[in-house]
Amino acid sequence: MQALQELARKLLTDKTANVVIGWGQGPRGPRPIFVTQPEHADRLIFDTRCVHNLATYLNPRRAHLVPFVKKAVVVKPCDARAVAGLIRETQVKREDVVLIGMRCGGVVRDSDMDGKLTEATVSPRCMDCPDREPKLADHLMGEEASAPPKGKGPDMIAKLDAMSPAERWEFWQKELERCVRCHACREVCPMCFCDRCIADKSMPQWIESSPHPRGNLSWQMTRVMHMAGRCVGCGECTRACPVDIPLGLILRKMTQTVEERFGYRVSDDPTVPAPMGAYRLDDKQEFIL
Amino acid sequence: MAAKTSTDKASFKPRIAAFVCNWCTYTGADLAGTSRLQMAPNVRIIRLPCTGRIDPLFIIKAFERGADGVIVSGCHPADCHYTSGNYHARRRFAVARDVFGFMGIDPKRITFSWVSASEGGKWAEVVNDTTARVQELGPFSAYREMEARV
Amino acid sequence: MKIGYFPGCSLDFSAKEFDTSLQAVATSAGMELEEIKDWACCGATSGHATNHLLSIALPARTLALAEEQELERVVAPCAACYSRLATARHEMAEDKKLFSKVTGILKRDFTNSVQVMNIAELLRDNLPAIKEKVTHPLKDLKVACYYGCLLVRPPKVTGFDDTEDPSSMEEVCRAAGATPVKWNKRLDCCGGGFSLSRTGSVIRLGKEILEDAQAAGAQAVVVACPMCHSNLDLRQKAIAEQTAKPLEMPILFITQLVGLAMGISEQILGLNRHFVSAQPIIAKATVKALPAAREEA
Amino acid sequence: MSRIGVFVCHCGENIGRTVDCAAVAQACGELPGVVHSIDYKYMCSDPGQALVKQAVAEHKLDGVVVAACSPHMHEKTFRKTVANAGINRFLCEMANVREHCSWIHEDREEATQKAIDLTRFIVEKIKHNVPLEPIKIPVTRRALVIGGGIAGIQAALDIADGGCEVVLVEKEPSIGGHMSQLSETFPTLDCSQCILTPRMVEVYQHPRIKLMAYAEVDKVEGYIGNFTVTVRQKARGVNASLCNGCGECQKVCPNKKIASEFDAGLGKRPAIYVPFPQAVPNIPVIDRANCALYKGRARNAKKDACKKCEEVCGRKAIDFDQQDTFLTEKVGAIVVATGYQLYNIKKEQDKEAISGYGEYGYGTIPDVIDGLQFERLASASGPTGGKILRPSDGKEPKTVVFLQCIGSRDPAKGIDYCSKICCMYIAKHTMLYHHKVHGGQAIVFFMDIRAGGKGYDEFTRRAIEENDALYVRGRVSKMYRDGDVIKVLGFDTLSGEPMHIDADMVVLATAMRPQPGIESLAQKLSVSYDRFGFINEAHPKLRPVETNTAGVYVAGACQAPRDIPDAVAMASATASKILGLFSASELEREPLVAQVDQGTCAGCFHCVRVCPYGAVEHFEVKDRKGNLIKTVAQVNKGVCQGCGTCQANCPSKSVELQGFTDQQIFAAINAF
Repeated sequence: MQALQELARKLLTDKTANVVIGWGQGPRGPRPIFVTQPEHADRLIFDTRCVHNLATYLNPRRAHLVPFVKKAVVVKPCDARAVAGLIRETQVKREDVVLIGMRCGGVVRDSDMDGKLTEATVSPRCMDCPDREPKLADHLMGEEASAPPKGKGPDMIAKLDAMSPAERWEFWQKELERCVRCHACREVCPMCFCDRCIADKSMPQWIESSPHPRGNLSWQMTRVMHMAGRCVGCGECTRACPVDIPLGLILRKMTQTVEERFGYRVSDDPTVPAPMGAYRLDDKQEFIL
Repeated sequence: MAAKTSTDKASFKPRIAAFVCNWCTYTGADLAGTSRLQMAPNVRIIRLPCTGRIDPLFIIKAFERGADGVIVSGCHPADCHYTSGNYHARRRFAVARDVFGFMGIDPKRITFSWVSASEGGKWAEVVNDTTARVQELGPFSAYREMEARV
Repeated sequence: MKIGYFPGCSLDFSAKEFDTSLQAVATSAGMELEEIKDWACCGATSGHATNHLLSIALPARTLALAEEQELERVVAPCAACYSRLATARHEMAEDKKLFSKVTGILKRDFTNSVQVMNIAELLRDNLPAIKEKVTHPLKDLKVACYYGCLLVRPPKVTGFDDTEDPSSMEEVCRAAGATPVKWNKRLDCCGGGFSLSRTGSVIRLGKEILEDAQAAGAQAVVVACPMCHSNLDLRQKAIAEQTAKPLEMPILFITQLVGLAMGISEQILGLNRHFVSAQPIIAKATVKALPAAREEA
Repeated sequence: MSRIGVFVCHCGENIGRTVDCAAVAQACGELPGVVHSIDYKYMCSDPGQALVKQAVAEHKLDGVVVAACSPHMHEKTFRKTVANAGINRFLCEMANVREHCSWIHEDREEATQKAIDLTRFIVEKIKHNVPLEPIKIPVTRRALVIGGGIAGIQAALDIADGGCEVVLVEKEPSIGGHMSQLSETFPTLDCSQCILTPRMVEVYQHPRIKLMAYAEVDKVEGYIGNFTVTVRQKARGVNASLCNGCGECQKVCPNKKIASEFDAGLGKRPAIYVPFPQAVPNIPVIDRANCALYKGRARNAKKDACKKCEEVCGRKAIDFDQQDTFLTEKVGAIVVATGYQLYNIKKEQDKEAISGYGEYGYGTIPDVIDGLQFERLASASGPTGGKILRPSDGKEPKTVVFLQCIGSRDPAKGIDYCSKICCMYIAKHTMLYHHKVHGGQAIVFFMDIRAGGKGYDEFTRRAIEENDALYVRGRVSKMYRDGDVIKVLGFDTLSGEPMHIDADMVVLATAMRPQPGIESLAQKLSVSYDRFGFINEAHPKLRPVETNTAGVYVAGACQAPRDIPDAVAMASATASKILGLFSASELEREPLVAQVDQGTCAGCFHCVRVCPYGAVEHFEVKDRKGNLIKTVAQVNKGVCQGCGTCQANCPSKSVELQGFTDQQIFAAINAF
């Protein structure tokens, strides 16, 4: 932690970065902070409760951070994948960001929890995560991390796959009927950077904006389609959902499909092209008559 | 969904939306017409320039508007009028099909096919097979029941 | 490496020496030949001309037996047998209807997976092992390799060598230390099965072939087919009646040539069974090579 | 509120038999926004169209829906009609109630319901149609011709004579192509060079033709009317602006033993050379692979081995350090006229599917030559001065066997097609041989004599009947050298007899193949080619000289085997197409292209990745002071072909395909 603070101080002092985006202590555990003064660098912390994906603050939609231009960000491996995604999609210039990579062996479900990482507390996002350190980082910190503990509970994807379509429909209707269409899932997502989201488009209005199950369903299906080959698996949408809809489940299902079909896994290498928008002549087409 | 009695099934007339490309499948369907190939009257074609233009939103919207089944059809690989629109569509729908299925839309209600301008017979088959399949599945009443729930 | 062995009728009787020399060479070079049990006629002489289905089903039965013996490859030393077996395999692979018809007749579990090889192919594919065993390289021996009509034809069926410019037999002869000559008639027909019915034609063709070989400087003609052998060897006496002086061209099976180079005795190789004496050739092989010479070979 | 007119066609009985057209018209008349709805027997007839026109005026329609046949049939017709009536033609759409309804259903009630549905979709769609104006693209009135053979020469001259500029690129040091190698031409036996050379000179002197010989097309960008082509000018080692073509350098060059390409390997040339005396331009090239100086430099020799050409050159034109240069040319249209090469019978082939002729010795028998080599022997400018002498020993061959269809029409050798010209040129060869070698016997083995063309059959008959050529219908199974002669073993299928011929020379009419490298050129131009490498025409009958890429045309033997009259006709056809294209300063295109909403575009550029045409570009949005606000996508209307793949891939739907906008499709689906 000391190394992190020292580095931040140095970056701010020599103007390599005008702001360091990291975690600081808040009233209910760690929260994102923006450090602009070298003398405030000692406010930075990092531990297993630092769940937020700070790459979302690089997103040009965050107008208040745009004027800083040169930004340093503290990133876990999943956050680094998001930064890579933003670079890939020309939202961020690599030379404008300094990435302070933290080795990571998993985080807990939410920042207000006790930081102890166990089968019961580990965030579901970490269970499929193959990365222990962000390779894209300019500076790498923290100790060698071991794989996060395997979470408990049933494999929900397998469970849903085993259901009939009608049962699955029923399952999702029960979940989605709670949706209040606050769009927190979108706001927190580092990869949602459209100036005008399709959900807010009215001519035509593909997705009904009122919290009706019909619009709720098409919103989530559309969101997942837009995330195909882009979702970094940080699980922030699930965490941000005020009514606890298991959004990560759909994204994980989609991620599996993308990997099985196109052999693609989202990485933190911005030079690897995304699978959607590309094709192979011999892509599997067993579902097409 | 409540189990359907067999009489329900027999009287049920599926409504199927077809999103097809202008150059291959639409022309193939024209050929089926000029060849007077009789087929089920349940399919309504909406013409797009290319399968590359077909958005998964179209499928969602069609179901929302009461379609019991959807057909998406275009040029065979390597035959795309625009060289590669169908390849992009193939990837897009490979994912969409899984996602929709996972959310509870029966993939059997959606037919994806390649029908070339010379395959009038294949188009008739696609129409008849899809109609028969959807007939068997019964009406897609999920959206209508959703209204009742709210 | 186990290789299925289909001797066919010739190697059982008239070309017994082809059989014994092949067995000896194979043993020496570490090739394990396993005879297909209960093999039947390949249908070459008259069978294939009378009925197309029979022409496929007859060799197919033999291939099915080989499959039952879990053999992946079968060598048919007689060029006619090879042609029948390979043709049957090819046609069944190309024509699914024919294949199912044949399996219906055979009433056996048959997948048509056995690869059919001829003798030139087998030896060429085992060149390193053969070279290893050459102790008496046939230095200074000029040979004309005679392929005849069926060994490399038709290309779709054979495919192991260039149909119009093959080289496998030459490669084998070179491995035995001999020098293959360039000549023109190596792919011509010897008259094949007309040996008894149209003797005149066979003599004419044989004369043209042997004269061309002799003109090219060959001291022996090497063959890989019992038909070719009998037509060229047996008919030389009759040919001599039409030439100024007898050609006296020894005709050797390729396995005999390789056997000689391996130092295998002439009795085992059956060299005494020929009409034209192979003695001048045998003489060349009697001197065991010096180690240095072996290197060179 | 829209004012839409619906016009339901009976198509005689074709629609009316199974669809209750009046009921369709009535149902559609009740749709909101529809102010006029009628049915009529034949909507496409003059009175039918008049009804539409009249209704547009009377009811002040702003949308016309014709429920009739397939839009592929009559969309153009009705759009023209509404345009004549004074509204934008893109405010007219068709509902297909014939091919997609009446013809494929029998149940009248079901078919009528379906027809109402289909028409309703279009009514809803058309409410969101907007007037569109054709896209105008400026045209660079300048053409590029690739290949300086007879086809390229003809195309270049015709375009230039038509008043437009031409850039002619030829990869060899001189233009002229294969025609310059020929002796006489069939069926008139006029001297090839005598008719070609003046055309070559004309090209050279034409004020509107820029000739770039010894150059190749490196890169092609842009689209019809606006191509940017990068041409690589290969280094000649000779400064073209100083050289006066005196030829002294060739005389002093010590290495004169190089097989001459122009003489098909039968003659020799020096390392610095012009391919033939009448070459255009008459400027030599140094063959770096054979020049002692360059060979030495490649080995890093300390001293240059030979500089004789430089020493003798009075104009100081020799430039050993000359490098390849790249030039950029802007053109509006491109002609591909790269011509052919002859198939060779060697064992090694450039394509796996193609194999040589082992039965003819794989090209190892001397005095077995191909048709072009015979042309050089027969040509007065050739290595023998026009005497027919065989290459091996210079003797006059008394028996020459000609074999047709070598490679051609032989799927076993990998080529299925007929090379078209061989029957004719072999007949010509037998005549030339008969005239030049008295008492010589020409024997031709043929499969069929294909002599379709003006004066062609008469020509082959003359070869047989008046010039004593012996035509044998059959093929040659084998040939080999036997002492001084070539033994040719063939079969006469008409008499059923085998033939054994002792020939002094054999001429093979080998197949015509496209030039090597055609595939990579085709890829640069985005034009398609068949499995043999021949460029595909846009339509085999109706668009024979166009390709699938607008603005790229094809002439001569790079499209299929062609003789000279064919190649010239094609070349003139491309010229007329191009002059037509150039007749206007602007090009009109259907406006069904994509358009980006720069206000909402987030610049993720998924559209750029999926566009099959590279039509989407980056565009920098700047404020008044020139500060960059953001980078967004922008569609080049000239390049966009209107597939709409960009739109389906755009997450924020900030790109709209005109004619198929989300509004339009949404409305149609909503009407479901």
